Amino acid sequence: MTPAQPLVELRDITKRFGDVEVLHHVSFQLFAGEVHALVGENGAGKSTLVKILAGVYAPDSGSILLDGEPVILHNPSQAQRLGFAVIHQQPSLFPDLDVAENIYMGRQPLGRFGRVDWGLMYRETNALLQRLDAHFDARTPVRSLSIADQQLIEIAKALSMETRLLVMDEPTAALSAREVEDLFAIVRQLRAQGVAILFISHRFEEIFDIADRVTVLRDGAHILTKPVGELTQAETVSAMVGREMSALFPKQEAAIGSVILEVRGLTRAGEFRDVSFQVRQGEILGFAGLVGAGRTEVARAVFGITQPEAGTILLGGQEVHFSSPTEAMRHRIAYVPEDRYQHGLVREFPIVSNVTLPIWQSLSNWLGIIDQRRERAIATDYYNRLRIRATGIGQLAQSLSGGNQQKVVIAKWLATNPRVLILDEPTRGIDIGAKAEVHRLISQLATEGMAIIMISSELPEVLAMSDRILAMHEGRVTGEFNRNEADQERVMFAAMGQVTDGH
Amino acid sequence: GGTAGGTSGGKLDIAFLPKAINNPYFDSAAGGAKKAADELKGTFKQVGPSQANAADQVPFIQTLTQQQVSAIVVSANDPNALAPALKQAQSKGIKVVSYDSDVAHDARSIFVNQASTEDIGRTEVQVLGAQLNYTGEIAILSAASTATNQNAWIDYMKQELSLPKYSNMKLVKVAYGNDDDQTSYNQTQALVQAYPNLKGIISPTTVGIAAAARYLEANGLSGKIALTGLGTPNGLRKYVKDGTIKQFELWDVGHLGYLAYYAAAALVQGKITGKEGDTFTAGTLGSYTVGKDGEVLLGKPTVFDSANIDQFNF
Amino acid sequence: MDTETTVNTHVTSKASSRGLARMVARVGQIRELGLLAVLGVVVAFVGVQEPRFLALSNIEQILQSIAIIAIVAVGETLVILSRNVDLSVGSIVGLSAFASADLLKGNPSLNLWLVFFFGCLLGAVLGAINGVLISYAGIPSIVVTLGTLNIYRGIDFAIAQGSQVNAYDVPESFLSIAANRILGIPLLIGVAAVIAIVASYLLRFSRQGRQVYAIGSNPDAAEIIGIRKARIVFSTFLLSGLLSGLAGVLWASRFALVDSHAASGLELLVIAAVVVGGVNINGGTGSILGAMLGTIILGTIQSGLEILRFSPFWLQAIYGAAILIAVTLDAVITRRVGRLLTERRLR
Amino acid sequence: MKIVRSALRRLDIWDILLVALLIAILVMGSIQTPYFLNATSFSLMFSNFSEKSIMILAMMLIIIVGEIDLSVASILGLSSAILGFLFAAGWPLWLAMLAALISGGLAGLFNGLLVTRVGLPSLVVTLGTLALFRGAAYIVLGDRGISNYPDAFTQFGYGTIPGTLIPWTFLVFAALTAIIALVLHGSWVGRQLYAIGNNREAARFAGIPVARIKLLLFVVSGLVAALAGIIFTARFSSSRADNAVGFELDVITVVLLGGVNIFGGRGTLLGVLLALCTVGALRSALGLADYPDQVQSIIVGILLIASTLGPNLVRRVQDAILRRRVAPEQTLLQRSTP
Ligand SMILES: Nc1ncnc2c1ncn2[C@@H]1O[C@H](COP(=O)(O)OP(=O)(O)OP(=O)(O)O)[C@@H](O)[C@H]1O
Ligand SMILES: Nc1ncnc2c1ncn2[C@@H]1O[C@H](COP(=O)(O)OP(=O)(O)OP(=O)(O)O)[C@@H](O)[C@H]1O
Ligand SMILES: [Mg+2]
Ligand SMILES: [Mg+2]
Repeated sequence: MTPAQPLVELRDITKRFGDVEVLHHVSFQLFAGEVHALVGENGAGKSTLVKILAGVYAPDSGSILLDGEPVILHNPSQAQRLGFAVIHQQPSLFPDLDVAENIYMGRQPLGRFGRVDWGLMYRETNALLQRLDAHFDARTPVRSLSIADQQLIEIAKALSMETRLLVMDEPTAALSAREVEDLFAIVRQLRAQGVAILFISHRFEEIFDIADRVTVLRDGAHILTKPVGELTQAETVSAMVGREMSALFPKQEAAIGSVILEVRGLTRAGEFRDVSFQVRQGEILGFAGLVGAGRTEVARAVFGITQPEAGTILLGGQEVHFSSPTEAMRHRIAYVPEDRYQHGLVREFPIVSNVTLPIWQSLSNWLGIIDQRRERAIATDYYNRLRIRATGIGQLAQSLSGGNQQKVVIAKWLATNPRVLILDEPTRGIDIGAKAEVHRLISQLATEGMAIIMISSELPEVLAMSDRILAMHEGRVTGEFNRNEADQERVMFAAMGQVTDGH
Repeated sequence: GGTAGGTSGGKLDIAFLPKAINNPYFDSAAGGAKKAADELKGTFKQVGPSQANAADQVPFIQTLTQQQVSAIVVSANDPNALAPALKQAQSKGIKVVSYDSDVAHDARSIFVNQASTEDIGRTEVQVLGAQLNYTGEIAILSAASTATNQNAWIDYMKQELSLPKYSNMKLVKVAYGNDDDQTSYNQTQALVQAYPNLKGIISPTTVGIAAAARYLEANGLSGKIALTGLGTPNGLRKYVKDGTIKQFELWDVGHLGYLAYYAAAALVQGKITGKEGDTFTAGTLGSYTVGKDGEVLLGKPTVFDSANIDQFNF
Repeated sequence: MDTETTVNTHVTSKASSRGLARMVARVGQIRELGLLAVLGVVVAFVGVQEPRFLALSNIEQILQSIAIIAIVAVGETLVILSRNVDLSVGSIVGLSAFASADLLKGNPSLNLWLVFFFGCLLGAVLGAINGVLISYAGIPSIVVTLGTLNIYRGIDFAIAQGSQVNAYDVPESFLSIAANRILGIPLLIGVAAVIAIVASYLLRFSRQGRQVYAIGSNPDAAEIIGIRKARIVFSTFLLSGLLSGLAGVLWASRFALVDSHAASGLELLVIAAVVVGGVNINGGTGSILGAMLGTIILGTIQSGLEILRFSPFWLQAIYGAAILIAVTLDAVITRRVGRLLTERRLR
Repeated sequence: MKIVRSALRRLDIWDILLVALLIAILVMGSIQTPYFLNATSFSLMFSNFSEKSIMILAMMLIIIVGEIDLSVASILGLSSAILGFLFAAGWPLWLAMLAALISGGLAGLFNGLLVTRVGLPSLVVTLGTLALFRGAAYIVLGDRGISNYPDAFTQFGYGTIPGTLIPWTFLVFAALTAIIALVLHGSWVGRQLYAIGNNREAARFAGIPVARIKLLLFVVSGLVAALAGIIFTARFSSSRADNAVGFELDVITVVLLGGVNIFGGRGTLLGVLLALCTVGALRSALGLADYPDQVQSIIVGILLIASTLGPNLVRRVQDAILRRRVAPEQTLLQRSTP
């Protein structure tokens, strides 16, 4: 099935950032008409490799061969001209512009006198969007689209080019199961047309579903490349982490106590309506739903970022109103946001200040001077407990890999010693090892008596971790299930909008 | 003030501090002062801020004080703001003379006045009145609304206008062009638009009158709206020749600088103290007497018109 | 001051219909309609009390008085759209005005085209200096242009040395340029209009023009997809300088009296006009048409206040209030529309 | 002591360059003119920066949280006008001063509300209030100038502490500096300011009351500007509507020169103080050597550009030699620029 000549070959690619070498002599080949999965832990160097293929970074040594000829990618447009289409981990879109322009920016079709042919651009875009089964049209401003829709635009962008190599860096992280299916249909189509596809994901179901071959990176080094048929999930995992991995979701049973947080009839126009639920001490309440179901919005309202228009929030039986996160925190509620880059981290601060960010005041004496020794002790404690991988607590947050960033964000909230912890997509974009650690942590916290709300779009995760599951669809609660009565099908059914009576 | 004995060993190290440097008006005055310095074998220098601003003048006074110049000749952007700094200079034995725009009386020994304030204010109105047959609406285009000189002149203009012979003339507005060409130009335009019956404009500032003349000329209003005020012959030559302006006034600015230098020199050399009745000779200009409040008057301003304008070049 | 770049997803559209999307797409145009409405209100308000305000000659006068600002505002719009700011335009106008008038004073027989060429070239060079420091040395534009605001004005002072150029010093033909008419339209207005139309066209129909919006909307993404950000940002500063240089020559011709203070403080007027015109100070949204309307609105308010004979001491305060009201209204309306869309989403 | 040590640790490239520059100016100045290197000269040097120096401190805080206040000079003018108006109307001086301070605080509150409640960019808001507050000063005073303040008041503005050459106004500056040093570099409040400047949303999500802090800073900026207005009035014994026009650019220039990042999140008090000394010494030295104003403004403009360019260049050279870690944007920049 694979032709002798690789379409693209990476030879001995090495990349350093300052004195840290993040890729060491990485070599592997990509063939036309194959889907090649690239896996590895957070910080393994996957995105760095992608950026090298995209012409964003230049390798420090090594070469890239296209059809056997070495090519030097000076800049992104050159990579595009060679037929390399890249979907980056962070969507690189222009919120103020419409969909068509986002797809064709810099390559707009020109009419007479070199003038941008808007009509043609809109027609082509609409054709593309139709092919992707999108529900928005070419003139929609990107600002008004959800993250999933934005990902769709990135895909449309790749499809709009003369693509020989399609590189997708975690394209499914923000997609629902159905959207992933749509995407894979397109990927298969492209494969059939002879496009080489480099696919990055932390989800094994997806990898084993779509990939032909798998390459594993660990700490910047190439570990193996094998056809998917010759690998088991366990083998892949141990290649990634360098050791055997045990159970993925080590949920411990916790003693469930009295109701801490209760929400009654919470409503915010345009976001969610009539949402009611309770969380008890030691309980993990899972929020299932498709992306865009409004779970984040509920969490934001509970945390005081936005204010509900109707309904009440009760904490330990007392009605509370939060006009800001500060007040919610005073009642020992914590919220780990889904967008850690925007909402979770102060990127130019070191890990230590990020971890202690919400508790500075309590670390200070009467003059307001922070006790730096205690601060470091606390940060170091979480650094070790969460197994954050970095050069030390002094490393700047911006230079951490995605998974480690997420751990720092979680550490920050644990440092506030919350009673109620809301986790929004806590394992999105996190590698398998880190994920297991986060799960272990969550269930340990529950045994310590914390009430936990876990929002996740990964159904297996919700099913495995939760004591109780709430399904939401388009801003409404469409089902509630106990741990023993929940199964994939029933929860999915509810999340798709079929109201079921869980009890 | 100014009686403290000092280092007046005959050394003439006199510095001029105008409202702002890079201003043609003050550069003309500096020309006259330089001439006086040559005649007296003294030194002359001119320093100052680039924006006409009292706060920016103070550091220069302090610098000059530290440099121990023998006299400071200053044109004040604000009469009171400079007083503390000037008094300090005086206490170090430095003589202070004001010219063009006065400072608080106790902060200087002598004020060399270009022309009597009352005289300027009243003659402007008289000139315009004669051109308009004493009838019609008029406006004033001034410099900044806080400009000391202009406000003093405008006061006298209003007094003059209150005389019975001006009963058919009406001052409709005082506009402020901030001594900025664009603002003055736009303000002239605004005056013309807001007051369709406007017959005359007085602009007692060199930038203002030039901008007003430019507007009237460019919009075909020459001869329809009379314009007079204070301006430099070079700045207005074109407009006098094309009839936009019939007459305007100005003192000989070079003479002003010349006289101010001589007055400062006389103070430094101990020839006068600045009290009323002191007399001194100012080179080619002849002899001058210190008047009330230490004021020395340069003389009558020159009236320029098409007949004489080509005799002047400043 | 805002450096965030990630796509902000306030408004969602899981259940959006095509009509709704269309409506969102029209928001851009609604902005300009809103500006037109504001302009209409101002004109009507003043016109009712003082019908002379509506006379053609008066309107022409107003347009003339803002034409130079409008030309500079076109350049400033390009710069602001790319999420930068040019504070040095006033100094460039001043330096170009003095230098070209002085050149003509020294060589009265010089071809006038050459004088304009000289002014534009000078402006372009000054703008290019800004552009190099911003694009290729990586210094924030507000820092660079605050610096060159001082430097260019200092050079202006240094070469002027207190002299000024008077009407008498330059040929009549130069002075009459600003007052000339072509096809019945005053030249100044014509030039400003042509520049605005050309710039609008390029912003809408050239790839580079679209890339200006892309850079302002998300500079990092622009770089990742291979837009030559440095080159385009450089070009906007070059153009801003060039237009300021041209404006300087026109300034000299219109006011006929140039000293080293000419056009000082102009940058604030220009930025105010652009911002009132709905151009987002953080880049990415806005149009030349909007900026021109903003310029016209501020000019009209100013002129209206004058013609209604307001005390000069009230002018500045009202002017400031007008700027604040305009931008507040714009923000409130934009937010309302956004909110309306979210509410439509679910029900 | 701890603060001093941590401040010293914070010394970055630009701070070191500023120190070098300052020393160079002091040496050059004393060679060029004999009047430069003495106590009187330093006393006057500060005196001339009486108002700007305190406005610089407040502006630094505002810029660190990623905002800007262009209206400070207009607030100064407005408070000076109100002080003059009320004093001329027969109010006791202390009451008039109080009213001036309050007016400054209210003006700052107005800015702050428009920024935090309406959500407008501060650059735009304060551009508008730059005109509005100055206009208000004209409404209050018109073409009048109020002078003849009591001598003691003028003495406070212009005089020095008896027996020393220390201006009274220096005490105000020193007190404010001490407070800000403690707050900004020692306390959790200061850390919050940096957090806001670096990532406003993350700060808000972490429970930092971003809007309230910003509002407070604008009020502080207004109050400090009003205090500067009182000092200005005292120093020049004069209230006029056009007092201190254009100061805002000088104030911002010094703050940026001190290495404070215009986009917020970075900058130290030490850097700003060094910049203040440098600009003060430079102006004084050039003035005493009779260099005209325009030379000073050209040099300050060049320094401003150098304040970012210098460290950028030094860092690039360092990187090339040491291959030390770089920020992601810079990697891209390095590559995309030949
Ligand atoms: N611009 C940069 N400057 C310094 N270090 C960087 C930079 N970009 C990435 N790194 C470091 O390089 C390593 C690899 O990062 P990369 O983003 O490639 O990881 P990844 O495999 O994509 O991880 P994830 O699965 O979390 O996305 C990480 O340790 C990261 O901290
Ligand atoms: N950070 C944000 N700021 C503003 N709006 C947001 C943000 N995050 C999400 N939204 C908007 O709210 C809508 C619903 O939120 P979201 O898609 O996050 O739903 P959700 O149910 O929380 O799904 P998930 O958590 O799986 O992403 C989104 O489509 C988006 O438009
Ligand atoms: Mg990655
Ligand atoms: Mg969500």
